[in-house]
Amino acid sequence: MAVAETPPAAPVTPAAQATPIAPVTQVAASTGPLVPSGPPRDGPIPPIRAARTPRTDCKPTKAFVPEPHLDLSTYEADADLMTLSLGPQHPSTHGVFRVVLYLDGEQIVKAVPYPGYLHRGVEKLCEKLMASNITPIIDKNDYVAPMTNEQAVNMAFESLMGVEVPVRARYLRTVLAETQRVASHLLWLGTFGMDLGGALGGGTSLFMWCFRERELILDLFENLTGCRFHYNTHTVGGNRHDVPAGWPEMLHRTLGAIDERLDQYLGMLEHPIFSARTKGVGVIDADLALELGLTGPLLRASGVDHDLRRDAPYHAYAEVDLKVFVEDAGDCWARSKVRIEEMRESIRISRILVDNLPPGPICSTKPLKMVGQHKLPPGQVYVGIETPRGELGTWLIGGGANKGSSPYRLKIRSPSLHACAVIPYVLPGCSLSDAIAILGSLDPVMGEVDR
Amino acid sequence: MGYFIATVDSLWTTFKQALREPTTVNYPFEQRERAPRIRASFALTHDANGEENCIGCKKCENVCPSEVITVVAGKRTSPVTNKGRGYADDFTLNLQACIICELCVQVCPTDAIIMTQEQEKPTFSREGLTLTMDKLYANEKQKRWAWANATVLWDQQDPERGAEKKEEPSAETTSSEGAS
Amino acid sequence: MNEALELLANPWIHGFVFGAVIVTALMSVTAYITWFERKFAARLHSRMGPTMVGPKGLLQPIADGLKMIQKEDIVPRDADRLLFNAAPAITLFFALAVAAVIPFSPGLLASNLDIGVLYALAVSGLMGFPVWVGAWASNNKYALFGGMRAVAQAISYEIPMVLSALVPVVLAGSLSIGQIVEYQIEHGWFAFWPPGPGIFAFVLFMLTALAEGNRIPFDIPEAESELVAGPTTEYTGIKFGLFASAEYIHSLLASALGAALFLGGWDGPFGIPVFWMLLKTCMLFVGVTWIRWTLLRFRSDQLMALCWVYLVPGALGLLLITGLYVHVRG
Amino acid sequence: MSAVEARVAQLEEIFLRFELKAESDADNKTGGPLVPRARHYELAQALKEAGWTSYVAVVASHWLEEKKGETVVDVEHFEVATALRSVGAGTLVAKWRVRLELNEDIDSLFPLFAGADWQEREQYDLVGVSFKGHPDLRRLMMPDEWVGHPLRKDYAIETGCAPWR
Repeated sequence: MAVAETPPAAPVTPAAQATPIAPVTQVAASTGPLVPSGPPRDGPIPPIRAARTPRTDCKPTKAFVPEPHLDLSTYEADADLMTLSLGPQHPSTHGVFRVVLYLDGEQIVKAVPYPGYLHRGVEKLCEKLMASNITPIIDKNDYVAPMTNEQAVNMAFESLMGVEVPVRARYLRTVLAETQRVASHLLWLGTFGMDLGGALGGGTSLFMWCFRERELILDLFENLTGCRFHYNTHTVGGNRHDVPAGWPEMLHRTLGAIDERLDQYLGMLEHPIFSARTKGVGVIDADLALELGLTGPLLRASGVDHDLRRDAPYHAYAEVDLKVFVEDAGDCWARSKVRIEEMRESIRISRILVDNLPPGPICSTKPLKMVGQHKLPPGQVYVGIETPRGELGTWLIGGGANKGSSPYRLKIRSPSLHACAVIPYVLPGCSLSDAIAILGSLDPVMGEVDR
Repeated sequence: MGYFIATVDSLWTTFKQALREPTTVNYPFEQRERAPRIRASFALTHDANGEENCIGCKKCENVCPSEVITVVAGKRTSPVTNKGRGYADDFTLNLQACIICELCVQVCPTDAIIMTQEQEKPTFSREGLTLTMDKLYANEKQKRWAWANATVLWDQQDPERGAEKKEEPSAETTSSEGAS
Repeated sequence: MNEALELLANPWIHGFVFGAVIVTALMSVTAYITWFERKFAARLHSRMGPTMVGPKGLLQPIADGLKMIQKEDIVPRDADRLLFNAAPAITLFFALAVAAVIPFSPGLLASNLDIGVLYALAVSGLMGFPVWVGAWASNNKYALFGGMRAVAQAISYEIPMVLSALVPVVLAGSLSIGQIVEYQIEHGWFAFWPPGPGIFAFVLFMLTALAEGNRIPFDIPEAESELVAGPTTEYTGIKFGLFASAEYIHSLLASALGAALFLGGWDGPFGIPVFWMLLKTCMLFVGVTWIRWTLLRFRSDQLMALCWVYLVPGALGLLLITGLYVHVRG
Repeated sequence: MSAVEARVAQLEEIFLRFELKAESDADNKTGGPLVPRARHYELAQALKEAGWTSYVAVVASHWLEEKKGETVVDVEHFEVATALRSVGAGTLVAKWRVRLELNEDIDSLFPLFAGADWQEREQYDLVGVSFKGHPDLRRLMMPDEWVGHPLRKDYAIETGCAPWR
């Protein structure tokens, strides 16, 4: 066994990582921590699914069958496991994310993810910001699809304040969300190719082409909002920027060109090497996907026919006939397939809706003139929308001590968090190369995971 | 055999791509055409009489999500109208933390702060990215203005805006290269 | 003049002079190959590639070299210093040593060995080991993975490579590359004549050469997206540069070997022989580069399966057919 | 009866079974009915069996002591809201809240939904609510050595800290 000959390097256990750092925080005036901060981190890492036995004090449910290799104890006896810290700085973790892999040769025995490297305290920050100011901050959460972030949080505000969105704004939002979906999936396709083909190889070709097309969509957004990214174009009650003259034609040109060129790139994806690397790799079955709260393309690739755009229509989705693509395999190939088909569908919908853009106002509230103009009533709402990565929910609590226009508590339910939570379940049993392919196919955005 | 055919097919695809002209430009020497709505840097404006528009109301300072604007308000007699009015004695905007959200432009009651299409040059010092009042007024003369000011934005978001609205003539889209 | 020629007839002096010429030429060609590859890839990507240093970025390789020399030379604290420092030099040495027996034209070769094919394959096969030594000495887990993969790949793909290179040897009845080329000039290129085993052996040889040179789709030892930079993860500056240029030289010489063994070497309709040899080498190298910037990467187990399940039996079969053909021909 | 209406009726029926006021949440924006702490797990289980199979979110919020003049209206407490979703046509979010006094903990939904793992860790980390039965209750976002729970209302946003490395 090749790996058994490893020089006796210090194992990268989390306990070894936690070097003593002088506490630099001051405790805020509080009653002290409710519970000690977690179990002690010395010694072996507790197995992930140890406590998943049915409880005795209530009716047992169908217990999820734990993967046998998740339990490290069977391995410790006969094999020296090698720990490999994948990340926080690694080309394929799509941001700063760390997975500690326990490897037997190249086989992964156990994977322990450690998110949190990109935690910026957005939720805490939002408690101090006015409703109008949250939009540009929330943009930075999912920095691959900022448009849908804005929509999610603004829809929560509208729901809590009881504001109706004018029909033109609803159509415009739909168009923006769908074009953003194309841009986001294009970026995924490029980075997925790079994960499979390396930074110096065919993957990069795909990556560059996808970026080239994505730039066209960013041009579209730039013409509408003035920014290529982080648009701040949504506000409570509608949009801030109306469509300029010639924009629908530009959208038709751009999306038409992308639609045409997609075929070429997909031809490259039909190469047998791509199928060999993705088929049967990282299978997530429907039960696990549902239980883990996976949404969006990940859930649909596992054979669950669920799409908020069709099942709980918001924006103007009720007015279009949306086709939802479902694959049964649940592997990387199925996830790729679902995303690619979604791109085509999004292009189709956008082109239909932009032609039928109704006239009228784009905002139903008075334009922001005063600081703190939008007052939040007390109450709690949850609004979930279908972003390129899945259900992005906003749980908004108004009122409380923050009487005025700041939310009392704002919680972002991010789809990428759940996508990353799947890692301990699918990585064991794969090889290191597969792990990269799986990470790429999950398409997490770390800004959204850590917030 | 499938591998062989697929490989030849892929090679053909890459070859077709190689025949295209590069879409990138040699950036510092050439620049792509930017949209008229592009917002990059800031400027403070004067009105028709050559008087400063800013009245020092501090709305932009209060609305700024990243708190980069500092306004020192003052009251003086206007040399044009000979009436007392508010002025900004000092106005600084720290671009290092600015997130270009356009909210300061949105709330300005006198269209005083606007955004420009050209961004600031990179500098070697932190001070270089702090827009002082002098720099902001210089930007008004030197840089092309962006499309939006508060009046335009308020007009766009007017809830009463009817079906007979007229299109903004300045808001033509730039042709996107490669898309045509 | 005559004395100088007599001096050259001494194999030691001959080897030294021609060796120096070829090594110098190779190093500078390698530098410009990187420029070519960057421009080529940029073209495939709709980019412009290097433009800033010199006209069309032509001085970019020189700038790259200067940059690498300037960079801080970092040796990890827990590394085995001796092996860590020696590995890049040994790798480059093995890569250059192959050049000794490649005939660029009837006279232009450092050493006309009788067992040229054997020597070239053996030395290029050795290249995997100093890479592994460097990876081991880095004391880095990613480097270790890369080194292990490199060795596994080098050992596996050596076999089909040797077997496919044996096809022209059997056809020509000689192990000397020069004699193989001369046989082809008389009887036609092995890639096309005799029809059948030659072309397959040629494809097989180039395929294995891709794998030996760690080129996509077989670049699992380096696999940037998985192993950061594989065996060279801990290397900086000019040491990394030595590894990189060794890899380029290896690919280039594999192309040259392919040209000599299967495409008739310096054989051409007119003009100077060395031109044809270089043209064929460059054409093969463009092909290798083109494949690199087109395909995705195999997984390591798939790579091994491809080698042992398809390539080795295939190469053996080819050799058998070739032997039968030669036997029948008499 | 459309798919959504069927789901709403089903949800009302389950809530009634738990002696909760069935309320259509779209109108009064309360974040769902208040459930006694002891029946939290049971309700989640009943909902899961009835088809609310997708785990959405758990939100813990910290409420400070509330005073009206001199009289204390409400003591300092936590509120943990949970949301589950039924998948497919007529998808509906089932939400309910649990009120926790300062020293109480709440049953973890991890045995029912694996997705609760990270969500509960996050809430434990940021708000400081303890989840009983969670196998691996560690901090998720903040470093392990961090002191305090940032999303509590008494944790000032200006709380100083040196650059973390």
